[in-house]
Amino acid sequence: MVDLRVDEAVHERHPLSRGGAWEVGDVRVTQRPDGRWSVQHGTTTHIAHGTRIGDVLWMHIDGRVHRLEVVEAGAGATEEEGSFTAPMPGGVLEVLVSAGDAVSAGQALLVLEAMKMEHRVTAPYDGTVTAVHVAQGDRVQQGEMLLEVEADEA
Amino acid sequence: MVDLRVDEAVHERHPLSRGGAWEVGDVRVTQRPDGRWSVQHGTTTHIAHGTRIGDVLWMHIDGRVHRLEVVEAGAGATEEEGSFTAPMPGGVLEVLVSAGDAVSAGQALLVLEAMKMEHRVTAPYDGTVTAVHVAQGDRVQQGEMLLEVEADEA
Amino acid sequence: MRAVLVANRGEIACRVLRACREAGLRAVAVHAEDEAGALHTELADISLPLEGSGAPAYLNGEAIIAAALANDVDGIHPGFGFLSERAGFAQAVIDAGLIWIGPSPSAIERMGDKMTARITMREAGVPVIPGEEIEIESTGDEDADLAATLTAVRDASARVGFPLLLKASAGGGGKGMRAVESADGLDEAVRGARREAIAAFGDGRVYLERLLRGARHVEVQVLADAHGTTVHLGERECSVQRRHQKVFEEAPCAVVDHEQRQRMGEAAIAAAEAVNYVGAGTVEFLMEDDGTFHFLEMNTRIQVEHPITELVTGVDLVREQLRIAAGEPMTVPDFAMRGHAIEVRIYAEDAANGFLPSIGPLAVFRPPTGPGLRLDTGVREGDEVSPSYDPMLAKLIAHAPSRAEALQRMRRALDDFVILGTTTNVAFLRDLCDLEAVTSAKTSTTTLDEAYPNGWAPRPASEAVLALGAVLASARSSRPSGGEAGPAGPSSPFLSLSRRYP
Amino acid sequence: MRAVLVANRGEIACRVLRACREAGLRAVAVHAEDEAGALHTELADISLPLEGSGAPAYLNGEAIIAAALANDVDGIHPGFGFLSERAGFAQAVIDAGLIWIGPSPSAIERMGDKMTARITMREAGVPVIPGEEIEIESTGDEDADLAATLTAVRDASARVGFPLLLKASAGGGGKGMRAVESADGLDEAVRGARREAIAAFGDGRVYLERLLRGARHVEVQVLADAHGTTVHLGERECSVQRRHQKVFEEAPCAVVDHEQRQRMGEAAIAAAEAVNYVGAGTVEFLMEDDGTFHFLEMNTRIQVEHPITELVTGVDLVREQLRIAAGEPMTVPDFAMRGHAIEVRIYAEDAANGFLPSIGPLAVFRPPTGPGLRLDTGVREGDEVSPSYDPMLAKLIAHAPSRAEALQRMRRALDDFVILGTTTNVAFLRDLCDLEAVTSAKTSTTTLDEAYPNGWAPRPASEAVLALGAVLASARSSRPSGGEAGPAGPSSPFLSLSRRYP
Repeated sequence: MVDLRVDEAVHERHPLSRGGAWEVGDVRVTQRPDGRWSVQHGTTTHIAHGTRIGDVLWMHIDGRVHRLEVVEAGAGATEEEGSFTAPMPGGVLEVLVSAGDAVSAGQALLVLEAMKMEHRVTAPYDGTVTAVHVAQGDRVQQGEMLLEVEADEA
Repeated sequence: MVDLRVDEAVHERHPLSRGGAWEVGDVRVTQRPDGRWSVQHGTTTHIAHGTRIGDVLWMHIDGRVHRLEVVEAGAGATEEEGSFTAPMPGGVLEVLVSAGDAVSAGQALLVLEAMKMEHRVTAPYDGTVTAVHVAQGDRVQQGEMLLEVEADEA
Repeated sequence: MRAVLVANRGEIACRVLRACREAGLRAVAVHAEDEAGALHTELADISLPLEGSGAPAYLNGEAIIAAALANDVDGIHPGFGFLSERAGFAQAVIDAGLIWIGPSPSAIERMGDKMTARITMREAGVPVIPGEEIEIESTGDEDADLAATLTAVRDASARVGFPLLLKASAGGGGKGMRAVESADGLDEAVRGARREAIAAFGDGRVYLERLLRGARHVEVQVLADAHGTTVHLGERECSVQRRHQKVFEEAPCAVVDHEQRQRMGEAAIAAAEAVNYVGAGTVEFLMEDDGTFHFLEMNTRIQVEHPITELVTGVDLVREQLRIAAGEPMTVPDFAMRGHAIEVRIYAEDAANGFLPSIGPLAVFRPPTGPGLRLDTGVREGDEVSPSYDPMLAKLIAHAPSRAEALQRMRRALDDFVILGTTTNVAFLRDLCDLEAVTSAKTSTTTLDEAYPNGWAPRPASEAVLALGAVLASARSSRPSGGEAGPAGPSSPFLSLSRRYP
Repeated sequence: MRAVLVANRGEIACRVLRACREAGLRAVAVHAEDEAGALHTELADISLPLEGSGAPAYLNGEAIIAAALANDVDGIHPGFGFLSERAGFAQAVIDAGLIWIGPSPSAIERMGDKMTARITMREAGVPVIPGEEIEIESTGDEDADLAATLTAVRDASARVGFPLLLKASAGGGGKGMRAVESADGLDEAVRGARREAIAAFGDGRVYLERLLRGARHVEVQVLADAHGTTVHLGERECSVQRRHQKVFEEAPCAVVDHEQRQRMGEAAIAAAEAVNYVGAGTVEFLMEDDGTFHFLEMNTRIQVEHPITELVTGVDLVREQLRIAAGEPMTVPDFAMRGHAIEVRIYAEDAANGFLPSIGPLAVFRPPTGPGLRLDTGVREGDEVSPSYDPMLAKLIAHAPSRAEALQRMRRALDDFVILGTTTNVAFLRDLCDLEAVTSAKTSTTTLDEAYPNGWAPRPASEAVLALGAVLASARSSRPSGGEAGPAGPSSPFLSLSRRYP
């Protein structure tokens, strides 16, 4: 059993190894001698590239790249909703809100600087700032928690 | 100790492993993280590709490809001089000489067909045909002995 | 000129270093400490180490000049970005007795300061965008300067009218630029633009331009030698921009006819001659539907999108730069554009998430191949995309006899481009090729905002994707027993090679 | 036309399949049993298996037509070689209700039989090489036919004079061709040429031509559509040949000026019109120093060296073939040649040993990259070069504004081309770029014989080569303990990747 996360959704799949090939539902997957993959679904067969880096799966299939995350069985809870993490390493240029502030969807919360550009972190929904973890001038690492916003009850 | 054959000549070299690098005479060789090689001789450093397939070493260095053979220590005698082997798989179209024939340098001995072309095997020196191992119409494999010519005493 | 140092990195360094080697010049690269193994260092005859990592290393003009002097270099090519438009650096190069492969420091200075450029162009009779320069005497105190600027901008905005564009006079590449819809957002925009401009250029002066919605970004390539010849090499349309940065460029512009091309070409030549320009440069215009065009700015260097001009005109622009810098006359044939060329910029960025730069390994990097394709890249498989540098990885260019064929060639090429390990904008670029505005050649600088008001979203994961994902996730622990299948170990160098994907 | 089957393999199948996809046509490949994983099968929407292995599979016209009919194919593109110049196959395709992407069967027939072609050209006023056709009524008994031919050839040779060229009427590509210096070698040459021609074409008829030493091989590309338009697209010079096979081609020919180009172009158009030619074709001439030119033969198909014409004229020849076959008018702009293009043919062959074909794995196959380079290839790293097929692996093409720049670009590209595991002619081609005859554009069909009277020899192994060899030989048993160094195992897919060489 494998759990795969695509954006927010988690998909459970059950690959079965059968004589050098894998069956996943009605999809048949085989590795080619050159390391690429044949993925057969119905009458269509794709030649795909795939590689795993840590818990991230990368593949190129049918002209598009997809990035999936492996959710390890027994791993902790999924990323907390309402938390905002740094999308890349950078510096905090400005913090525009404080804990307790009510914010509306689209409102700028924080300005990050990375790769010589300013990047604005905005609220995706109306809500209340419950915590701010960084201050102006801080350096942050990718994935570092910046602040938390609790959504208003709809 | 390594014996390397280039064309007819055999070269003996003594590579010494020193802290992740190799020293071969006054040449220093290191493998790069990407799998290629740095080859430093005097003030010049080459980035080279190299690979081994069986007993054949292939390398690309300074814009040129080189093919060397590893002569395994204790291996049998080198290829017999005076023997002619098929340079590729093909068919024998015509045998132009018989055992005992005197031949002169440049004389055609045999015509092979391969890849839809005729290839002429010619005598590299004056001599006498001592054996013919194939007949018209034979299929031959690469490396198969075709015939033998003993060179005249110079 | 016998040896040229290329004071740059990435794809443009590769492009210029190759041109130097082909011109029979010794090609000298420089590299920051974190780029000792970068592709551009391998294309040079020698690569000189710079102190430090990241962009600052390449911005250390003094160190670069010292390295050039210590290594028998005659000329310095700055590429684009970094030191390419710093008049002070150009002057220092010349003062050191080296050849500066670019226009004179005074031409750089007069065009680099966008306010000065506007004034110079007005005087040369080149139409500029209606707007106003904000002339503030700096007090050295940012708070005071900001306050004075805010007052003057509020004032000027009433005359220019909304929506307007606020731009840093020292700016470029979208940095220090803000679109302002109404008086409400004006103050925050001024603060942001100044801050960004001071950080990037050390100069916070700004000016206002009327925001011409629906206009096209059309730019003209010029080339001038030291023997008095200045020519234009036709236009490029670069309207398709995200965050004020070009992502999709083409030559020629589908709606520019012969007469319009002549008019714009003559204006571009006038612009270049107004500053006694020598070398390759680009005069950018905004062009309205009725053909009216306004000077935007002049880029006094080789441009990112120069390959599309090369393909349709048959001129090797970098080779001409080298020739002109050596004092030779240019060798440009009679001007004619042939066929159509499209360039897309491959960025390490997440198009689905506000185009945020992304980082990671280029675990698989297999560019498409085939007739009519050109790839200008500074990376190869196995490289690491770092946050220290500009996220542009490569430029993919398709050339074909007609626009429709070039677009079709680009679609095929983007489908075949495999990059795994780092999120890129390849799928976004592929979708651009199908946008109605693009296929019907009705692009403008607002095309992307209109096409994706809620942002762009990638194609969802199909059942085939999830199935392959499940196998990739499982294969590490329990590899299918497929005989020959699977990568081989180090003792089998041949079998471990993976084939090229078409 | 909505779906095209490409009845070929290797690089030309790749070229045509890509063009089909770009033209919005369904691209259908075929493959022999030993080529199920070949590159061309991946570039198609679908690849249909043919019975058998090696060339015979691709020569089975009946099976190919049946596969086309069973798979909703409208048109068949034959590429070059294989069935491309078999009038009977072209007729069978048409009889099956399919579109034949090529000239009419009668045009193929009249040009394919070189004796008939000579006669047709003489009648059309196109100059042919002084010589004589050997007209022998076949008795069905090879011994009798050979004897009759020998008598007639001996007779004719006295009139034609020595040295002469003996050629198979059904020949092409150097097969069934013999240069004869004097009457001594005549009989053996006739026997060899007939045998080769019968084996390759099932037709042993021969003819004689005066051997024009020192002449250039100059050929003219023509294109004709079904709407009555026939144009020429300028010339290619392909004088540099080994074993009567081209290895180095360029466009334009350095010594052909505008008037000469018009004269040869008009002769080529006359040749095409004499057989009501439709499609892309090549009229080959031998050109003497004074500009006199003689018809050699017409190739009624796309030519191996077509890319150089595409690059200097801006015409996509394969795309035009598809258009013309669909009954559309050609879309060729006003004729103009721009810049200079050089093609070299990368063969799996041992240039130091009589150009014998070589086989083996393409353990490393890293083509050069950069502006102005095009690679047409049918292989990729990891493929096996088999003796069952033609040894041409790829065509490398350099395009630049001038001949000197194209040659310099080609030198750099060949230096950077890494192919390990199979012996190729890359180093030989690189040396060609430095031959005085090549650099001074004084090439003729005897250039290679004169440059290498005793054969070509590669650069000897340097001390660095032997040192690296010693390490490679030792590394298998005792790998240096260099920390990160060395290929990683299957559990580390990222580290095992090898970088692209420039």
